[in-house]
Amino acid sequence: MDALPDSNPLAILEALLFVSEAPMPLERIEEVLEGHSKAEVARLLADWQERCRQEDRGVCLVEVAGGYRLVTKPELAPWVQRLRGSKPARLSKAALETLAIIAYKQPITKPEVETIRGVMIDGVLKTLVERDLIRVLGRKPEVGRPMLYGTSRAFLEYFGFKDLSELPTLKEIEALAPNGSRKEAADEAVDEARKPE
Amino acid sequence: MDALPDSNPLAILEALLFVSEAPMPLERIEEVLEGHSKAEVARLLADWQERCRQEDRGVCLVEVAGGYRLVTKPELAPWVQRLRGSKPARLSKAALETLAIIAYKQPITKPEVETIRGVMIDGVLKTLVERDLIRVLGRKPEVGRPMLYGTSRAFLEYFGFKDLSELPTLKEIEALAPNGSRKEAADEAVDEARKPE
Amino acid sequence: EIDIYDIPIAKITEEYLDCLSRMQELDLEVAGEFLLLAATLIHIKSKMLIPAEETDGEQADEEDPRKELVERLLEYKRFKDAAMTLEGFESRQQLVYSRPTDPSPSTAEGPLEVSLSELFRAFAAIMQRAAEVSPLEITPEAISVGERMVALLDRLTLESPLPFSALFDGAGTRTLLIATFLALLELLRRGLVRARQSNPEEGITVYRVMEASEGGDGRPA
Repeated sequence: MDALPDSNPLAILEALLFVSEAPMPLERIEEVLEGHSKAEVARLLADWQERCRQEDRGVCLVEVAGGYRLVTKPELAPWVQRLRGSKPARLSKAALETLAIIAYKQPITKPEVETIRGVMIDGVLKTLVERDLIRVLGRKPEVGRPMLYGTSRAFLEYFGFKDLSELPTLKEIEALAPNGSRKEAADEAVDEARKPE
Repeated sequence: MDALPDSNPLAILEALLFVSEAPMPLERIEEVLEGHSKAEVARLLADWQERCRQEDRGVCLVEVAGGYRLVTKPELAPWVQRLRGSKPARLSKAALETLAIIAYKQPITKPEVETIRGVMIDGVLKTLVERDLIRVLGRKPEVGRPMLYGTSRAFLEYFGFKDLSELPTLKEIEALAPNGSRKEAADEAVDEARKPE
Repeated sequence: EIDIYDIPIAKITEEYLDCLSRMQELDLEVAGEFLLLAATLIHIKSKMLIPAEETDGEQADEEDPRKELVERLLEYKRFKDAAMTLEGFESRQQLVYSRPTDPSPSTAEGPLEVSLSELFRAFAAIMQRAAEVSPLEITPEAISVGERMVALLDRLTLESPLPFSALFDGAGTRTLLIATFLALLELLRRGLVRARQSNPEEGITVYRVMEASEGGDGRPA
């Protein structure tokens, strides 16, 4: 490893713990910190733990299975929950895919979406209705009269579309979506080249 | 909201910033902290910023994309990179140029960007959409209704801007560019060419 | 890097051909840029070689073909410089790291946060998995919301503020009503008009935001 500039080891420790996705084993910290013995690293960690006890600090260092990690102090949990409660919600992959299918193939029934996705979508459908992204458009005149779903006005507003015709077309999505297959990319290039100037 | 137990506001602030996934707007902090005026929250943030300057601290508080967030100190980057085992991927020249045109001329269509760059930008556009750096703003009301692109919040975060007004103007850039004298030279040349023989 | 006022045609042609032969090794985009530039230069040169018509005195008014190129190149250069500036910000920003985001989607009650490109990606993924999905049909818009937007704006430019209900005057059909409403939403979203309701008993008034006015409430003087 290259020699790194001098920095306060406590500061480095904080930065490492801050960006680490999983608990960091002592050995790993020692390895990255380099030049500090295991005993020294343990002392640094103890030092850090001590500082975190100060009442103006919101996080503390804990040793959990497999290593050290930073967590918010237990007594601050109510505040964190309050933040989380109003935290922007993201759609799961399943919900996104279902929404995309409904947006493009509406009006569409639940069994039809399930055929495309290859899985049942009851839970996801409920989430989307609750989120007011889709709505029932009517019933399909066939056996069982299944409900037909489509996107709501809230859906348009959310994505900033004036109307459904503003949704990118399949072609536009293919041109923009990553990892489109090679063949499509080649076709696209040909199409482009053929365009009149 | 329910009343929460008394805690040091600086500690709460740290916990909130620590768990927040996106930059937190001042209003949001104020809302969760409750009972502190906007001015008080601003003072707390400044206080926090001050403490982070201490050399045994590894993170600092920055204002970006309309909010506040904790990030590791720039001088500690080598250590973080050693932990991660890699440096972050950079955008290609083509991607940066396309992004610059979109940033300054938004809303803008793909053909308009292509006219300025003199090349097709399909591949680059894919990358930028994939990384969420640009977003679709709608469609241009003209033949073919091409999609209009603009920059996203992720764009602000990626470049560390508080908002779009922090983008240096093209004029400022021209003044700063090392070979900024080019323009004058060209203008002069045009004048020169116009002179009667 | 050439002086466009003295275009060395031989040199360009040579490099052009050389470039063509090396196309495969080169970054295609760079090569494309060069070819375009070379072609434009040769075009200009050819224009200049054709003797200008001797119409007395009017020559001065004629656009120098090089001027257009200069302008295009300068505009391109401006963005090249801007790209370099962005690159500087990128390098600076890549030295700081934030907390890794939690990959599991939250089921929080807060406002929804989904980007359009996420939706694209989801759909593209689906399309790749289910090749049998028939091509989409999108119903063309019968009434243009864009037209309604223009109409609304025109009207609000002449008389503003207007009561909300007055905006729908003359919108006889359901679709026209919807288009008008969507147009209004879009104008609000773009900040071109504002809606105000001083108290719940009163109706909503809509007024035009003047582009030139800064910070004011947008009412025309």
